[in-house]
Amino acid sequence: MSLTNYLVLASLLFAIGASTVLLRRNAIVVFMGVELMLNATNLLLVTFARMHGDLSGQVIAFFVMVVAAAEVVIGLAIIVQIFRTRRSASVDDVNLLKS
Amino acid sequence: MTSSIATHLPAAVAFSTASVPAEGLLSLAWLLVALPLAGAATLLLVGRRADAWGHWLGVLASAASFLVGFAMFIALLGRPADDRIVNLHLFDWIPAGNLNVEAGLQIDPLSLTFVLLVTFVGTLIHIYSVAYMEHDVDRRRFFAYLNLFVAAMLVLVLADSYLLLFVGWEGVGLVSYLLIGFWFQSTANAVAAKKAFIANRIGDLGLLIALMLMFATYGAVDFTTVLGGVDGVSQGTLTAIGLMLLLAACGKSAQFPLQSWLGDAMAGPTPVSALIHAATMVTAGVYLIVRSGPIFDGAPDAQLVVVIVGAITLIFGAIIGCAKDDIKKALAASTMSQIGYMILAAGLGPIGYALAIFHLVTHGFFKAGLFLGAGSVMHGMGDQVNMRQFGALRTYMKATYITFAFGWLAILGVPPFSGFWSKDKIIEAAFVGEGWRPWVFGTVALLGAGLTAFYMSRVFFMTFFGAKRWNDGHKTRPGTALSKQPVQHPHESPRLMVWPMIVLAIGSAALGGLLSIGNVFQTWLEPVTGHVEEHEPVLAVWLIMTLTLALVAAGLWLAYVQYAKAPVPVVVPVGSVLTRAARKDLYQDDVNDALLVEPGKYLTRSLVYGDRQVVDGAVGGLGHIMVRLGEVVRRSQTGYVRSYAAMMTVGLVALVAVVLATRI
Amino acid sequence: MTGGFTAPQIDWAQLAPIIIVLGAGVVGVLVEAFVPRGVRRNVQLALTLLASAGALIAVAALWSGVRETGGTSVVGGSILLDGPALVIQGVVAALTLIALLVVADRTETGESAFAPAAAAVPGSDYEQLARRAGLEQTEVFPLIMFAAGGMMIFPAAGDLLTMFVALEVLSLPLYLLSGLARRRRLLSQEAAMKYFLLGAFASAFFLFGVGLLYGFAGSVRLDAIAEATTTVVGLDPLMLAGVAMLLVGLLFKIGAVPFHSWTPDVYQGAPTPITGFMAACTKAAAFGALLRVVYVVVPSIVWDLRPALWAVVILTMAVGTLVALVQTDVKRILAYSAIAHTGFILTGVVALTSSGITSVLFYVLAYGAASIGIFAIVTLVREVGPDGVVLGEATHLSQWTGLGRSNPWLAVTFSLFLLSFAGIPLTAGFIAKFTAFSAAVEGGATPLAIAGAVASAIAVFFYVRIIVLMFFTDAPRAGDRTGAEVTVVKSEGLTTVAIALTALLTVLLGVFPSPVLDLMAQAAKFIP
Amino acid sequence: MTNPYVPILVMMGVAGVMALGGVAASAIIGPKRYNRAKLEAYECGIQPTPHAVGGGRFPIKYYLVAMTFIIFDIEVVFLYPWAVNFTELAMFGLVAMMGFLFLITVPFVYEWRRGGFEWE
Repeated sequence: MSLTNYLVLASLLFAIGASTVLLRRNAIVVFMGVELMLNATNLLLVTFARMHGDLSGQVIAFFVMVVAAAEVVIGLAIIVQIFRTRRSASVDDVNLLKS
Repeated sequence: MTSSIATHLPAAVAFSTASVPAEGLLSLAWLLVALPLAGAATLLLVGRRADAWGHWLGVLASAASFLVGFAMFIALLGRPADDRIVNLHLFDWIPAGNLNVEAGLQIDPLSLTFVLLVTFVGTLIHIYSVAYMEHDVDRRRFFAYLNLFVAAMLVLVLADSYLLLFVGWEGVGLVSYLLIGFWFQSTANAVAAKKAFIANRIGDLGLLIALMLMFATYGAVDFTTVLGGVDGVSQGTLTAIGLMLLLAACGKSAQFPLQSWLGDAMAGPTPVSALIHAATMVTAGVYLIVRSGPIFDGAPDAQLVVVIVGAITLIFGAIIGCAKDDIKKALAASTMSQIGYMILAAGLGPIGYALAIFHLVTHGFFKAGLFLGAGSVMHGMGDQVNMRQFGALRTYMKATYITFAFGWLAILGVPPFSGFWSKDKIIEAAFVGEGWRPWVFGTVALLGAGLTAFYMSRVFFMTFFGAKRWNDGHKTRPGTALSKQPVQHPHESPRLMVWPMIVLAIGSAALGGLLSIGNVFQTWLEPVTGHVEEHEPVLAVWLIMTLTLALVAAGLWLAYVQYAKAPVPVVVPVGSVLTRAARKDLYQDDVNDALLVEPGKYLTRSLVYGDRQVVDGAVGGLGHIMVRLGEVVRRSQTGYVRSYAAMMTVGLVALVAVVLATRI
Repeated sequence: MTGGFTAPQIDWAQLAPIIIVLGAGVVGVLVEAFVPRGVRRNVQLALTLLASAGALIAVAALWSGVRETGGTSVVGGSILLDGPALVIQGVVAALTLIALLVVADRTETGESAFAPAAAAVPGSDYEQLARRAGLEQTEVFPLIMFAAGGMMIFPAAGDLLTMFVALEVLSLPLYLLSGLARRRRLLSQEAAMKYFLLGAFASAFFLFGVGLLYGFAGSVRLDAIAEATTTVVGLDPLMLAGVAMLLVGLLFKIGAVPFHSWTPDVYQGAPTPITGFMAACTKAAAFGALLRVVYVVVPSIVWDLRPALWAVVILTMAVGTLVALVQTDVKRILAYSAIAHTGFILTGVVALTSSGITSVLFYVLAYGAASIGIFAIVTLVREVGPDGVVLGEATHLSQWTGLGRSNPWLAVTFSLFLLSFAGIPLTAGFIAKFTAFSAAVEGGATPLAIAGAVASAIAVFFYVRIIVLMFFTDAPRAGDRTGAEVTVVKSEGLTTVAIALTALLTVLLGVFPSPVLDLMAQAAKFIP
Repeated sequence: MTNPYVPILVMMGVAGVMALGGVAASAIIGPKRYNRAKLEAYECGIQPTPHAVGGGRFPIKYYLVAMTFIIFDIEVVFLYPWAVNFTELAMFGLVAMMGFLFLITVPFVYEWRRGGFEWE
């Protein structure tokens, strides 16, 4: 029973992360939303690992952290570059390519 | 796998589908396609350096192909009738899972008839073009396309599967597109080319869907399997396949309701009109239906639709032909109408298949002759096409006049010219049957003959008889409308143009009669179309023949009174409602335009140059709906990352919901 | 879990194609570190070309083994080297090789397609300085190698963790590459950001799907999950939701509706050689992975997924085709056409027959070759400034009018690729479409095949429109032009080689497809 | 409904509603006083608006340090489990880890050669 709570928490965090992506304007915050989704998944994986008594879930969580870090590096580079060019980090200002 | 199915079939199917592998001379059939293809490739690759001799290479390639075809014909005659369906395997083409398509050629009386027609008439038109296109800087390219067309057309008729047929089908479409737009300097040509392309695509879609239905039903698309296996297939499926094939035929053969492009295609060079839009490509639809005979025999409903389409187009084309003042457009309308006859015949079932092909062959000769004649007139009259500005040309262009007269008598069906033998048979066959059908279709076919006589005589008289209605430079009174026209010096065309016309005129005169002696043509086709007992028409044969000839005479007389005896106004008279409607292709063109072409035409312009009003002006139509839909969907592409993410989220939720919904 | 660790046997030979490419990436980074600036580009080009050729040879060398055994599982099942995986690896290696030619090419004046210093603010003095100094962002080459390495692992992944890592390895370099265009840098950066944010979003969904499936099956190995779908009871919602989210990640990468929205923007904004590379190789790799998921994991629950997948296929074809009708930018038209083609390829995927696998493998090759070629041509058609200086690409449709007369060969080749996209016989595109549709018919998805036929009939319109523009339309009056004068630049010739190669492939695959189709039919079997 | 996961899915739905609802509520009810600082990107304490130093060049050191830190920080994730199981993993583990460390070193070398560690 207690483990179920972790799953609920993970789902909640995931949903909050997704909502952040959809609703926030600042690219950095949007990106933090994505990170939150990844970490929510980590929680999910670790919980399931515990439930199944299987370690691979934890290993995956490690990998996800590393991948997330790499993503941060790339993402920051792109966002900072955009910011330096346009003096704005709002995702709504980046709107030249459309229809 | 295919052969095993064939051997399990009862021997007494109406259509013989058993084929034997090619050997000896017949195994060289690939040369038929390879020769013109090599010609085209050489002309295109060598480039400007071939300008001096390129056209003769084109003629040579086509003529060589004809000689090979003729040799095949002799070889096939040397075989017993049952062995005349020969299959030449070329290579494994598409092995994909259960579908294994081989590229192969089928040499049988039907395909060989086409081969001979295409290469013979094709060669004549090649020769004619040498002179006709003499002053065109791009003559070499023109010949390359002509050769390419011949190759594609031969692929179409020689294919042993619907898929390879489709390759040829698309090929001729593409090349005809290139040829109509050959003088692409003029916008009208480019638009006409596009119109033809769009109409053809709709037809092609039909063929594509038919292909899929065949594959779904038989697991194969080769003639042997598909046509040999109709017995085990439900009538509904056959009807669906048949209707799709008919759609394809309508697109290619300019039949109702996809006929509108043919008139505009006349914008291309006249030899192209003669070769592609009279003798060969436009008859591919007839070939498709005759080739698919077993499918239509198993689907009477589809067959009925075929007859109806043929009948409608036959009258439709004839009425339009009565009102056109452009000589080429009048001939185009007549082509439409004559192909209507063929489609009608093909829809009558086994009794009509051979007749359809017979008329196709004779029509190939006399219509090509008529077009070349028209080209010759244009050549002599400074590219004038308006018949109201012709008149009395018989004294200036003797050879053209006489050869044109032969074609004219042939299309009228005056005995003993070719058209009499083929068209009369179709009219007779249309009167065969029970219930309402023979009366309706027979009457339509009969009326068509009368109308044909009228509008073709109209063309003939307006061009060669009556008073001079062109500015000859000295006898024209100054100040009249006529004197503003450019001065014409009508003259006979060069010999290179006249000789092909003479050969075709001889064909128009004699071919029909020769091939009718002892039903030799029908017997020749029997291995493919099946043997049919004679049926009695609902009216006596002598009565039908008399009625036909009477109507033809009436039409001729009417035209003579109106256009040879009475003066023809140079300025177009207002005319009756029907005449005005017919001048506008019975408004069908406008309907099709609104549906298909205008939106596309204006869309291109508007998209390229941004005049939006034109698009909004072209309200209605299939193309327009598509564009509107596109505009609506395009709005979802807002450019905002967050709206994209929202779209993805909604998509995800929908996906999960749909997937989970299956378990509830 | 403790005790009894045995080191896994690693069959390095089987990993050769992957290792060669990734190794070239690593060496490439070292080259960036140590090789002097002047020769760096040539060293990188030679290195990457050799590596892709080497990978292709390695694939060929592994071929007979895979054909006999049906495939091997390497690194304890994390990598499955079976027929489809090997074919996709070969396709990726070959297309990368060709794409590299376009990437590396420079104009006569020595301008590559990439920003001289990507970190410089557009329009700044420093950027001018870097441009004048002739700097080059040669990091492009190792980035492409890393992306290609990820693409080669992606379809061969035997568990979802490997698949996820491969997904990121192929995506991250592409995000950067999208932002490196020399011209129109704002658009390029925007494309990079959109691609990055949406890509990260989609991979988060993918990962959550992995988590759910792990919870369902207790393992992330594909065979274990497939087995669990038939044995484990009572957890179906978990499993179905997991599979659906997994599919979202994959459908995003291939650009299927409604996960397609990044495609037009990124295709338009990214440097054109990279667009070609993405269109060809990413699509091939992602379809390889999608095939594996659909054919290995899904079969027992196919009835649950069918309605959703069918809807995606039809939507994808419809949206791609319809919106392409109303586009005016050449790159954008091609992007929407890419979406439509995703739909066509998907018909082969949902067929769920072995001929479906064959058709997808063939289609990605045919489509990829034509894509690289067509985008390579786009790189050559440029605007000219009033002072005769060659500017960026002339991508507006009106600028392509009359190209057929000024540059017949270029226009003819472009038309060839367009006809292949349109599926006209005797081009690779026709065979590809035909095999895909007939596989769909065979797999009981006739409505999809018919929808595909209708969509491709409509699509012909916008392909032919470009041909008409190039050949049959007069160049507009000066006032009608929306852009500057247009010219076709001369390059160092690498692009021409790439165009010639892809055109040759397009024709050969159209006229004599049977050797390749045979090969792919032999490969059309996944090992569990 | 013996299935323990169905509630989870329900909860996921509830979570979504809550998360969206919360934001929506704050958007509707909450006071909106945006100022410049609120809309700026958060950039490690430096002036958010770049000074035109060196003609548009931008002091990028902060990011370089941050990125370098992230990369080399993360490798520890793999080093800890390896160190704990060092004896069991034995030679295989050692070789694998050396390979990993080599690969980590490659970008380090790149950054060093490209002057990523030079402060001025």
